[in-house]
Formats: sequence, C-alpha cells, structure tokens
Amino acid sequence: MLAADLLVAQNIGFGIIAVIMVVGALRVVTTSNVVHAALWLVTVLAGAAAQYVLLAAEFVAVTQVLVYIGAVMVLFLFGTMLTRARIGSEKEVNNKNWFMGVPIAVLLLATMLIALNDGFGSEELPADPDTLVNTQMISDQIFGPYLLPFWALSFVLLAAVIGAIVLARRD
Amino acid sequence: MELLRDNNWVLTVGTFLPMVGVLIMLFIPKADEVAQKAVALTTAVATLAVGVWTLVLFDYGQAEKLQFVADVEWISIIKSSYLIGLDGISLPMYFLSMVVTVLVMIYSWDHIPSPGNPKAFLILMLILQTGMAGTFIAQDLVLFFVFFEVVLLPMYFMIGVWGGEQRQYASLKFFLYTMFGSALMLVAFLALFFKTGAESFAIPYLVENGASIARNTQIWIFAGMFIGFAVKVPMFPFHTWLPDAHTQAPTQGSVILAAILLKLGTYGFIRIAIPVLPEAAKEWAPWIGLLAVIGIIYGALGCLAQTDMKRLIAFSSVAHMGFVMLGISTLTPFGFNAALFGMVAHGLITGMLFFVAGSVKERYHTLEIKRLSGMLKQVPRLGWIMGFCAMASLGLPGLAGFWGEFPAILSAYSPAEGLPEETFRTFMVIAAIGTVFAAGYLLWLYQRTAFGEPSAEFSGHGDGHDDIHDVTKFEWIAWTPLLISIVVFGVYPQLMFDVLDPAVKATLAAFGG
Amino acid sequence: MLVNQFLMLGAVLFCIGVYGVIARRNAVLVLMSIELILNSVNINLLAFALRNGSADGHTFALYVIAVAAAEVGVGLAMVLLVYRNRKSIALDELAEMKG
Amino acid sequence: MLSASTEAAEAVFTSGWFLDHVWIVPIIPAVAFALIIFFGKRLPMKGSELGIVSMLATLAMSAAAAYQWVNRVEAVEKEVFVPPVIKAWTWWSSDGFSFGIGQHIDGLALIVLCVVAFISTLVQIYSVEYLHGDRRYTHFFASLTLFSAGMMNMVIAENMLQLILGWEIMGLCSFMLIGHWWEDGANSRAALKAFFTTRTGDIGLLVGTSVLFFAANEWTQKTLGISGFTIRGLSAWALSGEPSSTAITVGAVALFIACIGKSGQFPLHTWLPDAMAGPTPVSSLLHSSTMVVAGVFLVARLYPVFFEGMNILGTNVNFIVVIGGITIIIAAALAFVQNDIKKVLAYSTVSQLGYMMMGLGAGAWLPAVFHIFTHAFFKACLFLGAGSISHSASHHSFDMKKDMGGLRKYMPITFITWIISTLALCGVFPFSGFFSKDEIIDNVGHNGYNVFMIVGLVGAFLTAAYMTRATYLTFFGTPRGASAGEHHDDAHGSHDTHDDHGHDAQAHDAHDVHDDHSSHGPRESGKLITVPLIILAVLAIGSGFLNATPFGEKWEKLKVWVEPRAEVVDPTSVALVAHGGPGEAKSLPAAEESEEGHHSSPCGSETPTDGVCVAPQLNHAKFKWSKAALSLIIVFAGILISWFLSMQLYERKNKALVGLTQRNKLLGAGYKLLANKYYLDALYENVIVKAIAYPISRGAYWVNQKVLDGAVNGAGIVARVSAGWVYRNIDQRVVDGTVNSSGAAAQGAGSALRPVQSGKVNQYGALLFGAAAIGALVLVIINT
Repeated sequence: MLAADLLVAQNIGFGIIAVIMVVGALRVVTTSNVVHAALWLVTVLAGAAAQYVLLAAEFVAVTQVLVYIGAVMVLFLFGTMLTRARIGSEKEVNNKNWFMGVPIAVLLLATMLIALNDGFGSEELPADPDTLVNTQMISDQIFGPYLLPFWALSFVLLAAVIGAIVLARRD
Repeated sequence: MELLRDNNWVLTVGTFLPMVGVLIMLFIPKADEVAQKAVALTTAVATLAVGVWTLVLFDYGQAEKLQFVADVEWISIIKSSYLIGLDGISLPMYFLSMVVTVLVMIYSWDHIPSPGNPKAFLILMLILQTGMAGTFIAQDLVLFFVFFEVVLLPMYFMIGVWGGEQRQYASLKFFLYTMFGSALMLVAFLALFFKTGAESFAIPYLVENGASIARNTQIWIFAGMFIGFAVKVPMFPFHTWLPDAHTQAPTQGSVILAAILLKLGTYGFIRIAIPVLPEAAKEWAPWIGLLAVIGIIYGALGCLAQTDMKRLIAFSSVAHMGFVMLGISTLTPFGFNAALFGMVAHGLITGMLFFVAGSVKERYHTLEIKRLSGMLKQVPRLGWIMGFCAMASLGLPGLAGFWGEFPAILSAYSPAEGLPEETFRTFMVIAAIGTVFAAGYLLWLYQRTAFGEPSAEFSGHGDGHDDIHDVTKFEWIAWTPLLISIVVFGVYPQLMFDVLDPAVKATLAAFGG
Repeated sequence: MLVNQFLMLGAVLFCIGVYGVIARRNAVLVLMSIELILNSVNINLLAFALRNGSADGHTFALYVIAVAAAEVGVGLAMVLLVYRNRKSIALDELAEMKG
Repeated sequence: MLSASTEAAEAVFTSGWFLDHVWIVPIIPAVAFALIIFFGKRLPMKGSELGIVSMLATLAMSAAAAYQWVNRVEAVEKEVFVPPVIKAWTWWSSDGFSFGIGQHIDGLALIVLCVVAFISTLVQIYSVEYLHGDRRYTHFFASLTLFSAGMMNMVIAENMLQLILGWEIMGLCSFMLIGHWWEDGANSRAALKAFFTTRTGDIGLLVGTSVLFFAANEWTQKTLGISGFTIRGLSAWALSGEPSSTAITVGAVALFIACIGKSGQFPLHTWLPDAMAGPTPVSSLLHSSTMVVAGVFLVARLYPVFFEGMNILGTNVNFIVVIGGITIIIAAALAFVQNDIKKVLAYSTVSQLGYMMMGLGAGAWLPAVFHIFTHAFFKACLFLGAGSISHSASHHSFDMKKDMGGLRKYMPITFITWIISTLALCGVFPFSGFFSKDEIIDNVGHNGYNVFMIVGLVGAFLTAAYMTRATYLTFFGTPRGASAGEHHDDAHGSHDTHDDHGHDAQAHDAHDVHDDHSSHGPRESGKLITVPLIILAVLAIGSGFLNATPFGEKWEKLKVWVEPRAEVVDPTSVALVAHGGPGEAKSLPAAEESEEGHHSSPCGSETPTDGVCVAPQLNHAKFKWSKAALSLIIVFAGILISWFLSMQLYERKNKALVGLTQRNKLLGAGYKLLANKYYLDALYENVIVKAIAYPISRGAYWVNQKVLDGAVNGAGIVARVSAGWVYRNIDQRVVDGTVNSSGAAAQGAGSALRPVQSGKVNQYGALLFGAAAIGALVLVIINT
C-alpha cells in the first residue's frame, strides 16, 4: 500500500512541478523585462531538476542545479547587465512577425502530442526499477563507450572559452 | 555472335595514334607553325595508313562478326571492360573519320582561322579524331560514353575560340544541349546495366539479354537513349543547336561536325538502342519515323528561309539526317542499309559543301546569298564543284546522295512486321515530296550564287577584292578524294553494301530479319 | 507515473521554446528560449533512461548541459560584441547576411 | 503450273553480236562526255568532234542491232512471241533485294534508240555551225553527249532503277542546256522552272516504282525468279491477274504523273515553252524529239501496268486519254497566240505529245509509237529550220512579226525543208505525219473512244491552221526588220545572246567576224546546217512508209517488228536469263483465230491460265480510205482558211485598224466566209476577233500564264513565305525560345526565392521549425 500511495504522491508532485514549469516557460517568452525572463527561466530550470529527481536521476538533478542554474543563469544576468543600462521592461521586445511563431508552435505541439499518445499510450514507468542508475554506472558509461563524445565535448568547451575571450576582448 | 580476336592491336593503335601526335606537338614551340602542321599531318596520315591496314585485314566474308576484338580489364568494380571490336556497321564510319581528318589537315595547311595558333587548333583536331574513332569501335557502354563525351570538348573549343561572331552563344548552346542529351543517355545505360542483372556493360552481352527486360521499362530506357541520340542526330525538336554551331564554327570544325559527329547519334541507334531493346524499338519506331519525316520537311522549309549559305547547308543536314532516321525507323535490314549508306554519303557530300562554303567565305568574306552572284564566271572551277555537290546533295541518281535517299524511301514502304504500314507509307510519300524541296532550295541557292553576272562589289574593280582566286593547290588535294568517292559510291554502291549487309542482318536478327 | 507525462511536458516546453525563438527580438531572450528547448530535451532523455533502465540517458543529459553552457558562453560573447558595435541587439536589424 | 504441252512450237531465235551488246551503246557517249570535260578544250574542234564521233558510233551500233532484231523477228511467223534480248548484272544488292543493270532490247527499245542516236548525231553536226564561237562551246557538247547517254540508258533500261537513273540524268542535262547562257537571268529561271516541274513529276516516279516493286516483287520472284523492279517482271505481273486493283492503279497513276511532268502534258506543260530559252539545237533535240518523248516511252514500255491500272480498253474514258485530249486542244489554241516561232513549235510539240498520250490511252499502242518515230524527224527539222532562219537571217531573233517574212526567196533549202516538215506535221497524205497521226485518230475511234477521235480531228485542223500562219509569217509577205537587212542591235535581244558581255579573255570571239558579213541581208545558212535539214526532210517523207497501213498488210513492217505479240508464254522465256542470249521461247498452243484475221489471245482480257502474258492483246483498225479522206479534207480546209486569213491580215497590213489584231485567227467555216471578202474583213475584225476567238485564246494564254504558271510560281512563293514564317516563328521563337527560356526560368526562380534569405535569424528559425513541424505532421499522418 505504501508503494501505491507513494506513486500517487509522485504524480501529484509531478503535476505541481509541471504546472510551475509551463507557467515559468510562458512567462520567459512573454515577459517584456529581460531580467524577469531570466528569473522565470531559473524557476523552469529548478522545476526540471525536481523532475530529474522524480525520474531517479539524482546526479543529473544536482548537476543541473549547480551548472545550469548556478553558472549559466549567472552568465545570462551578466549578459543582460552588460548589454544595456536600463532596468525594467523594454519596449517592443517581440519582433514584427511574432504572430508567425504561434501557429508553428501549436502545430508542432499538436503533432508531438499525437505522436507521443500514439507511441506510448499508457505505458507505465517501472515503479521499482530493478537497476537504479547510480553515479558509478554513469561514470562507467562516460569513460567507457562514450569516451570519444567526452573528448569532443572538452574541445567544444575549450573552443567556447577561447571564442568568448576573443569576441569579448575590448581592445 | 562470336568474336574474332586475331591481331587486335590494330584498332587500339588506330584510335590512340593521334594522341601520340599530340604528345609530340606539345613539345614543339608554338611559334614554329610549319613544324606543328607537319607533325599533325604526318600523324593523321599515319593513322589513315593504320586505317587502310585495318581495311586490308578485315575479313569481308564474316562482316557480321565483331573483328579485331580486344577485351582487357578496365574498371573491374563497375564491371566495365575495355572491349573494342569492329564489324560491317562501324567499319565505313571508322575509316571515313580517318579520311576526313587527313583532308581537313591538308585543307588547314594554309587556312588556319582568325585567332591563328595552329598548335592548339591541330591538337584539338587530333583529340577529336581519337574520340570519333573510339566511339565507333567501343563495344562497352561506359567506353562508348567516355568517347562520346571526349568528342564534345574539342568541338566546343574549336567553335568557342575560332568561331564566328556569336561563337560563345553557339558553343555554349552546343555543349549544354549535348550534355543534357548524354546525361539522360547515361541514366539509360545505367538502368540497362542494372536491369540485366548488373553483370557487365558489354554490348554483345546486353544484346543477348536486353530483351528479357520488362516491356515498359524497356520503353523508358529507350526513351533516355532516344533523347541522348536524337540530340546528336539532330532530330526535329532537338535540332536548334545545329544551325548556330555550324554558322559559327570554322570551316574545319563544321566539316568534321557534319561529316562524322552527326553520325554518332544514328550509329548509337543502330548499335545500341535498337538491337538491345527490340520491343521498345518496335514501340518507338513510328514516332521516330514521324519525327524523321517532320525533320525532312522542316529542314527543307528552314533552308528556303535562309539568307546565309552555311546556315542553309546546316538545315539541309537536318533534312538529310531525316532520311537516315526514316531508314532506321523501318527496322528492316533494307532500311538500315539505306541509313548507313546515307550516313557515309551525307558525310562526303555535306563535308564537301562546307569546304566550298569555307572557301567562298575566305574569298568573298561573306556568305550572304544576296551579295554573292556570278561565281561561275569569277571562280569557274569553284562554281562547278559547288554545282556538282548541289546535284549530289539533292540526290541525283548516279551520285552517292541518291543511294542514301531512294532506298530509305523504298524501305519506308514496307517496315518490319508489327509496325503500322499505312503510317509508314504516308511517311514515304512525304519523304518523296521532301526530295523536291531538296531540289528546290539547293538549285535556288546555286542559281542565285553561281549564275548571273558577278556583282559589282566583288568583280575586281570593287574595293580591293582583288584576291578572289580560283581553287588553290591545297584545296584541290583536300577535295579530289571526296569528289572521286562521291562519284565512285554513286556509280557502284555495292562496294559499301557488301560490307554493311551481313552485319545489319545479324544485328536485326531479333526482328525476324 | 506514465512515460507520457514526462514526454508531454518536454514537448510543451519545446514548443514554448520554439515560439520564443521565433517571436523574440532581443538576442538574449532568444538564447534563453534555446535553453528552454535544451531542457525539454533533457527531460525526454531522462524519461527514456528510466524507462529503459540504462545510464545512457544520464550521460547525454550531462553532455547536453555542458554544450548548453558552451553555447551560452559564446552566444553572449557575440551579443556583447554586436551590442558594442551596434548599440542594439535587436535581431531584425542585423540583416547583413541578406541573400 | 507449266503444262508441258508437247506440240508447243519450238522456235529458235537468232541473235547477233550487236543485239547482245546493245548495253555498250549508252556507255560510249558517257565515256565521250568524260573525255570532253577533261580534254575538250585542248582538242582542235574543242570537243565537238568527240561528241559527233561518239554519236556516229552509237548510230552505227543501234542500226546494226535493229537489223539483227528484224532478222530475229522475221525468222518466226507472226503469232510466235519473240522474247526480248535481256542481259542483266546485279548492280548492287541490299538485304535480299537485288538491283540489276543491263539491257532489255525489243522492237520498242530499238526504234526509239535509233531515233535518239540519229537525231543526236544530226543535231551535234548542226551545232558545230550554229554555236560556232560560243563562249562555253565545249560545255555545250559535253552536256549534249551526256544527255544522249542518259536517254539511251533509259531506253534500253532493264529495270526501273536504271530507268530512273537515265530519267534524272536527262533532267540534269535539260537544266544545264536550257540554262546554257545563264548570264541572262531569264534563261537560268527557265532552266530552274524546267527542273522543278520535271522534278515534281519525279515524285510520282519514285513513289510509283516503290509501290509497284513491293506489290510485284513477291510474285515475280516466285514465278519468274526476277526482282519486282524489272520491266518484264512488272509487265508479266500486271497481266497475270495477280495484282490487287488498288496497288496497280496507284502505281500506274503515280508513274503517269511523272510522264505528265516529263512530257509536258496538260497540268505540267508550262515549262516546255519557257525551255525555248535554250539554244535551238537543244530545243530541237531535247524539247521536241527525244527527251519529252520519255514520258510517252515510259507508258509504252510499261504498257501492261497502265493497261491494267487505268483499265484502258475497259471503259471508254481513262486518265491518260483525257489528259492527252486536253493537251492537244489547249496547246493548239495557244500556238495561235505566239509571235515567237520557237514558242509556236513548242506548243505544237506539246499538242503532238498529247496525240501520242491519247493514242496510248485509247489502246492505239503501235500508232503512238510510230508517231514518236515520225514526229521526231519532222519536228526536229522544223526546229532546226527555225534555228537556221535565226542564225542566218533574223540575227538570232525568233520574233516572226518583227524580224521575218518573205524569206523564201533568200533561204530556198530551209524553205523547202520547212514546207515538207509542215505538211508532214499537218498529216497531209504522202508525208509521214499522215500515216502516224491519222492512224492514231483512226484507232482511237475504232477502240470506242469516239469523243477523243473528234478531239483528234479538231486538233488536226488547228495544227494545220497555226502551222500555215507560222509559215506565212516567216516565208511569205514582205521581209520585216532584220530580214529586211536592217542590222539593228536590239535584235540581239533576250533570246540568243551568243557573245557574252563580260570581258571574256579566253577565246578570241570569232563570232564578231561572223556577224559582219551577215549584216547585208538574209542568205542561206552554211552546209553544216542545210545538210541535216535535207536529211530530216527526206526522212519526214520516207519514215511514213515503214508502217503505211493504206498500202496493205505487207507494208506494215513496224507492226511485225515493233509491236510485242500478246501471246501466253511459258514463264521460262521471260524468266531470269542470267547472262542474256536468245531465250528459247516455247509458245503455248496457238489460240483460235478471230474473225479479224488476228487470232485473239487471252492476254489483257482475262488472266492467262497456264503461262504468262507480257503484252496486252490490242486490236488494229482496218485502214479505210473513207476515214482517211475525212481527215485529209479537214487538214486542207485548215490550211486554206489559215492561208486566206493570213493573206488578208498581213497583206493589207497598212490599215491602222488591221494592225491592231496582230494576228489572225480561224473564223467560222464555210461559204459565207469566202463569198464576202470585204464583209469578211469587218466581220473578222469586230465580231469574231474581238468578241469570241480573241478572248478564248487570250483567256487560254492567260489561264496558262496566270493560273498554272501562277500556281507553280505561287507554290514557290508560298513555300518561300511559309518557310520564312515557319523558320522565324516555330524555329527561332518556339524551339529556340524554349531552350533560352529554360535558362531565364532558372534565373527567375532564383530571384523569386531570394527574399527567403532575409538575414533575420528569427525568420530562419521560423522556417526551420515550420518545416520540421510540417514534416513531422506528414510522418505522423503516414504512420497512423
């Protein structure tokens, strides 16, 4: 019985977090104040981290919080600060043909939903998965079969760093 | 049909000897023009000698079998081999290409067109000769395609560099038109290759199991080949490149173009398209016949409307090739014989006509029919030669032209069984009417240029046109072989038919002979 | 818990991200929308990781995060540069690459 | 199929070297042609001697061959079929069809061969004098010799292909000879017109040969073992009851179209009068006695094909006889209107050819062939006479009105020969014309074609009339213009410009010397001209007696020698005689005698059962003096009336009114005319001339010039205009346009899509995702 109501709790938790995330996302793309957008983005990322926990991916959740929210959002805020002085909402933050985006997004959403529904209907996630993924398994993966992507990723990061320095240099 | 493999070196040498000449010429400095011409001429003559030796070695008894066959591994992964061979069908054209090249070399001894630079000009001609000879001996589709394209490049440069006023437009159009055609042809070749079990590209192999392909795929493959070859022939809707190419090409270029290059298309039909895809050929024959007949009348009408002599001769080629295609479309050995003979005869006669046109241009600096007149008085010998060629071209019996046209008309009366007889008989009548049009525009041209009084503009006391001389030594040497062969083939056509007949019967075995 | 609920959530986020990319004039906001899209991808990855019980999902989620970081870095550097030259980072004015 | 009847009469036929080697005859002039071309200029007489020698050689050989043929025929009694001497070699073969070349010698071939050889020899001798000093003297003789080679080749042709070869070579030579003085535009245009019209006719030849070949080949190979091209194969096939009616009719009509073109029959006759632009020897040789007869010869040669194809004795009207009749009348009518003596003779030739065609069309085979024979002599004589007048009297002008008149005093020989030939032409009793032309009219009537007999008689009347008018204008009355000694330059006018204007450096123009001594008035031409005239005049009288039906059976030599005997013959005698030689003919049991003295044979009427026919059974009208008298009266009436009118018109020339009419015309017949001379003049001037006759002739001429000539020229112009239109619109705009426009289209599409590349990142994003969305949607739809 414990497992059953645990399951229900998980669903309720999922529901709340999902709603927060969607509202956050909508706000990100609709708010006219850039800083607000950044902050809403933080909420969405936090919601995502929570979802990862629900999906039994603690390590990724923690990384998400540390790297993503910590580093990337800070970067964003720096970005917004450096690119203009004014605080508060900007005027016409959307471009002229923003209306084009809505139908495309809706069309895309509809297609995905149909496909997902058709594909995974009512498939249940395994309540008590036999192989819980722990960090040790992840590290075996990274340094096992996926070593090459890891290498490539390191190069990408290096390039990004150097690029950012070169681009942003003042002189 | 089994292949005779003895002394098969003769074909390869005959085809690639000009390339040796090209190599030698590359080392000679550009300034030393006489040496260039000498080497080029000797190479051409040497190639002709090899050609004559091939004629001697050729076993006329078994003209239907492929002879001098050489089969060497070339590109194994795509299963295409360097398979070459010669039989009754390709022998005349193979030899004609060598003869024409020698004559053109002699003619260009003192007739290098405007931008000069004989080194490049002669090298291009030698490459052209290799391409032409190669196409007639290739028995492998890929090899055939390679040679088919090799021929394009030198002709493009000859027209593009040494041509007339709008040479750019003409050469580009010529190149793109033929490329478009040969692209489709390549697709057809590949389809053929795969449809016959991707075994090999050799034509004898394809002929054996070409018929096994399903009917409508055959039709589509034939369609690809048809467009590729029809552009080259040229047949009615695809002919617009010919008049431009001819008017802008230098004399040597248009002679080779008329004498040999037009025949690659018809040769393609006879060698590849029809024997390999018999049902499709039957399906397509009436349409080819229709286009051929339209070509005859349309070419003639085109000629009547021309003001420029060379363009008129170009349109007359469209009409003559119409007769050749009519012969082919009947799918009977009689029709094929007529077509093959017509190809050689047209090569000789129209080659001569272009030589004459070239000389007239060189003397009068214009080919405007209105401005030329009284040539028979001013340059009598040139006038008489032009008269002789006009008579040969309109198909006077006793000269080579007649044996190309009349049997074609005759064969159109009874096409191979399975073909609609009534349509072919109407084609026959239309073609017969075409002969009158031929007489029309040729004599009309001859009357306006040769008869009458020489126009004041050119009769000596004009402004410095004093160099209107009669036929020169080099021109005589270049032209006499052609004139003699026109008469010889006119009086005794059996010379050619002995060679053609067995080979044609063999290839058309699929159609019940 | 259904697999679908996570996938659908991912889809919604993805579409909102798409709208963001299309509608937004300000380069930074576009970058943010891209972040949204990347996150929706992560959710998908992990949902399947749980469903198939393999660690691949996790590794790739990590890689995605890493890439996202690199991307924001470079993106903001470019935005900074553009801003310095143009005093504005409105995307519809940056049309030099017009065909 | 061959019933080995024992009592078949074994007939052995003799043959001689000449008969077996007639195929050499055309080769001699061909070789001479080549020699003249290459060495002509350097020979003492500039090539003419080569021509004459070769002609004499051909004449000798053909005469010898004729003699041997006569022996061959005489050695056998009347009813036995005499097989032609055939020699054939395969010229070339392609895919089972073999095309031979060789000789097919029988009475018809020999008689025409002799005529051609004889007339060519005389004309070449004549031309030596006539064209003396001409700039292209050697070319003239070269093409004349080539013509003879072509004609002879056609005459002895063993199969249709050889016939076409000869036919076209003649066409080429007539083009070269008519346009001999091509400096003057009119001549070259006339040459072109002649070539086109004959060439248009030749389509019929090509199509007809193909049709007949494919229809007959299978039967001839099976039964006779020879190809469907051969003449004897086609003849046997035509009469074998084998051919389907459509094939043979189409073939016959097609071939007849070629004959119309070549022999200047009704629709395509417009080129013949214009062909007079050529030198007179050419007109006398080609355009009167030999070349224009080719069409008639073809009909005679392949008579069975036409007999069956046009169902000649079946109905009483067929295509050939109609065309022949029309040609007689309109040509005779046109002859009245001409001022130019050569044009009169040209129209007269067209009319006489009409007679021959009518004869053949009505089953009168022998009279028509005999008329070819006689007509050649007197017409050539008339033309050479006209040439002699122009040469020595009227300074190369042929205009009767302006430059002739009263020449009988100055040119006695020409005058006498002219009179003899005119009488022969009109068909007066002792002369040859009577025996042949009258025979045609007689047989035409006998075979049931009464309407055409009347046409023949009217034609005879008109011929007599216009010939008298021409004779009067040239030889009687007062000399006018050049004949009166005025040496005015314009006489050198359009017609025969001997000396050329260009600064001709080559031969010193001997002609000028010649011109001076002729300036003091007309006198008789030199011997080289008069001797041929005399020979021809003698023959104009003599040739008639070869088949003089009035003097009874034994005089009808030609019927024995020339007419092919319509016997049922076993196929072997007609079959493949590989290398010639006298074929043994086993003629089958003689059929029963018919009441008319000739036994009737099934050939032509119904299909021969156990053998093969080579010629249809034709019947001959018994000669009766009553019928001959009628035509003689008509002819004399014509002569008298025309003479009388000419006297009235030209003698009383001084009246201004009279001058207007320029020529007289035939009035009504009968007594009123003669009685009231004065009234006659008024009647003649105002009523007949203005009201009736004048418009008809003028109308005929107008029709001829405008409608027919117009049609021919119109066709030319229309072809030119439509060609221009087709070329400009279809070729340049449509076909070339599509090619160029495909380039333009590619560029257009490119620029249309440029705005998509707007540089706005968002737009790219939108496009990207939009496309992705649509793609996904499609995939989803497909899968579910």
